[in-house]
Amino acid sequence: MNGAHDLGGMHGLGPIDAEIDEPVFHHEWESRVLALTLAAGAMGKWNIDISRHARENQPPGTYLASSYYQIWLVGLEKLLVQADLISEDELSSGKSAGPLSEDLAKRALRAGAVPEVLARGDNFTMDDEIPAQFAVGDRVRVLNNHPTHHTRAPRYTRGHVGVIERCHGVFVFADENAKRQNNRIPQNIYSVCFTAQELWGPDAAPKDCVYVDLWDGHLEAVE
Amino acid sequence: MNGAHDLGGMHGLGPIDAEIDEPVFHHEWESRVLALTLAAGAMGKWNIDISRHARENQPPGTYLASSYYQIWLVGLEKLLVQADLISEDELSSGKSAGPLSEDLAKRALRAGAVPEVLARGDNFTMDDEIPAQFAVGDRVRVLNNHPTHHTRAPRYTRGHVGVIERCHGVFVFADENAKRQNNRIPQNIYSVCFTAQELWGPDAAPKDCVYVDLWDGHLEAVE
Amino acid sequence: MSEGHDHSHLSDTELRVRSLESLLVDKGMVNPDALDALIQTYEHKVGPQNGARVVARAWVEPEFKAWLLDDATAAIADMGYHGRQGEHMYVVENTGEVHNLVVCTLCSCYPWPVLGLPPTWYKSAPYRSRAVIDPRGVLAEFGTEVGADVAVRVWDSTAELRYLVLPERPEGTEGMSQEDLGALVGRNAMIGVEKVSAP
Amino acid sequence: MSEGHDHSHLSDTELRVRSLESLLVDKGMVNPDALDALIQTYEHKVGPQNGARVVARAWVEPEFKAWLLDDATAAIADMGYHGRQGEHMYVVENTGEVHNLVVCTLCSCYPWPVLGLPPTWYKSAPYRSRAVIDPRGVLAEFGTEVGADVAVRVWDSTAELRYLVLPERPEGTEGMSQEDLGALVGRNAMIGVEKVSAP
Repeated sequence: MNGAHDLGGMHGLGPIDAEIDEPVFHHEWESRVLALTLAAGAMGKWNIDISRHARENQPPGTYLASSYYQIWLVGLEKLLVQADLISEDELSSGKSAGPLSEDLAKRALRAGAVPEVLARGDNFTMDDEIPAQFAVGDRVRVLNNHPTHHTRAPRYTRGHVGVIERCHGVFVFADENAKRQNNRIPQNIYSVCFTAQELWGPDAAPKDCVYVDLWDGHLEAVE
Repeated sequence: MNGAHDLGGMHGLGPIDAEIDEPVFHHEWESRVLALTLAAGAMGKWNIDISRHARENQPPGTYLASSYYQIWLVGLEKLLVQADLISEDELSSGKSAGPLSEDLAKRALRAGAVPEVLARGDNFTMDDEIPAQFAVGDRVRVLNNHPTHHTRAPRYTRGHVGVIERCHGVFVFADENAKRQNNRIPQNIYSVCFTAQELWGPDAAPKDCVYVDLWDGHLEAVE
Repeated sequence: MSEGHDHSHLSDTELRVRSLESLLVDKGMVNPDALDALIQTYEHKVGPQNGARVVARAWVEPEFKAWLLDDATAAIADMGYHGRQGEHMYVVENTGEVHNLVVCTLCSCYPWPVLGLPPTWYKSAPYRSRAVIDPRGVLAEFGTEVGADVAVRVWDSTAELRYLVLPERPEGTEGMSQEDLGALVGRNAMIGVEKVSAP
Repeated sequence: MSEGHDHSHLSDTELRVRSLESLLVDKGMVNPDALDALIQTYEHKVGPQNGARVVARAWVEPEFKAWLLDDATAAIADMGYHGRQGEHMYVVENTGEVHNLVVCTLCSCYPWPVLGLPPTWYKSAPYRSRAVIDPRGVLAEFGTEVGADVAVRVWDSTAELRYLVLPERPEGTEGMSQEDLGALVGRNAMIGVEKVSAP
């Protein structure tokens, strides 16, 4: 979706305002939102792309007016309701209408498992042998598609021509993975190099480049 | 500027929500903002492009969270201060630190002049004979520029190829006119026809087109 | 956002507008009666009834229609409508093959002398964002069906040209007077989000 | 927006988070001690000191540096750093000819195992919007000068690859231990918005 989250190239958002000796969290609730999000993920009801879409799929004005963890909070609430892990009533009242099924409750993350779960992470690669559509040095164009659903091809790259810098191997295709759980389509990911002038016009610095990781499904060959 | 005002092609902004039998104004203050904006224009301190830039040049989150006349109000306050017609102190206190100079006060719009001033409007054409760079039927590409200042070439057209449908004649070039008063550069304006598929990809309706009015300075010839 | 919050916000805006108005009046920059005259104009005098008269005349006078499509500014001025935000007019005609739709994606440009001030939805982010990328979805939301064989043409008002859609004259209106025809023509049909229906 | 307004807003959020947490605990979905363990991890155990150790080792061990640039995931895992949001690592090297900068324009992807959780500015709209279109302006805002003869390479983390910048080892650090070198390397240098300075 062409949403407010797709920020690359926007103007007018102000200076960067880096804080000196910034704490990891600025408010206790931020740390709870992070932890709740990670812990609820153990239910296995969504993947990272579904959760990204839940966060980005907000009215643009709300998205831009929200802090990072406010966006995470809204995203988590949405994910829990969409996955039927909680009801709208439970969410608004804060009162449980009954415990999870035994099956789900068994999945709940235990404190002792935290180090192992974080250390393992997820696996986004896939074993399928999908031949790479493009080789290092090939010129490719980002398809000028404007899907209303989740996509990892930023709007500022659409229609632009870059050069394959590296093939990272076969990964889950995020755009499809975001549509529902277990919709894992294997595709190659490439690091694509775009000159700044290709993206932003002749006034950009001549030697500068932007590298973007894109999947087979985002690209077409250029003669 | 690639600001939040440049809305063409954005997703996620919701349904259109047309109101039946909508009044001209929903609140009395809206009518005052409109009238104040039109009346203050009589000072001759800005042109329409400067005022458009004053309205669009806001933090994107604020812009999207504001109603139309709230945007006009912020724009008017900014224009008045920028033009030194009022001071920041006067704006925040609401108290006049002294009347306008006699020269300026003479320009104040009188009620009796309203019909004539509205009926006359502005003139955006220019008499300069600038040869048209493009003829009807020519293929042109919108320059992929991303200026930080005001531009009337929407972001969704940048880098795209269209066909000249009509030459409207020689007008003030808005992008330069917005920079300061009396910066009137004459350029031809063309109605440029872009197919929906060129702008939005192969899923767009094959017969549909978008027509955009663009100036010489926005376009280059395509072989 | 709660209703209560929203109201207090509007109230802030109201105070801010009053403060600005009294400041500008005190400084001698604006005359209160000129403000009233401006508001009266757009509340009572200038509105879509003007555009409707232009459309009805084009429906009954082929020569006027030809003039309107060739030089809209002059033809519309001939009916007494001209000036601010309508200095340079262009009329686009709906037919069985073409449906036109007008938007301003960058701000809210609109032909004031023939349509008055734009409705809120025309100025809103949903309309401005969607009209160019999903015009058929927008039309459907207004209950307007346009067949796949009809070309939808969207006019983005990026310059000082102002667009008026000349809707199709509905069937079954052959005997109607120009005045009665004008009464059929609504604002939305002249923006292009609806069609004109027979009474 | 006034300070007062801002605080009441945060307070609403706080109540909302507490309500959600107690609901999820009541339902048996989350264990409070697991939440504490997660928070402890990112507050105290995982942070930029990890990445700094990787960088310092690459500065003193040419073979490790070659491995890091060839297969960052394996080389970094060899130091004990791996897992969530660092499953697939890629290291980009700053030189006299190239300066690298990492961003995630679409959300806020960041290599957690080596840098911990991202700072607020990295997740903010100003950084995400400007890093790709105005990287030199961003660098200047951090006080980092990059000559016109140096190529700025911006890495937009759009997939599951996570990027770490290997900064240039500052001159005058020849005699320093690996541990002391690590202490020089700050988070911002490994994102690419700053350079590493000699002590």
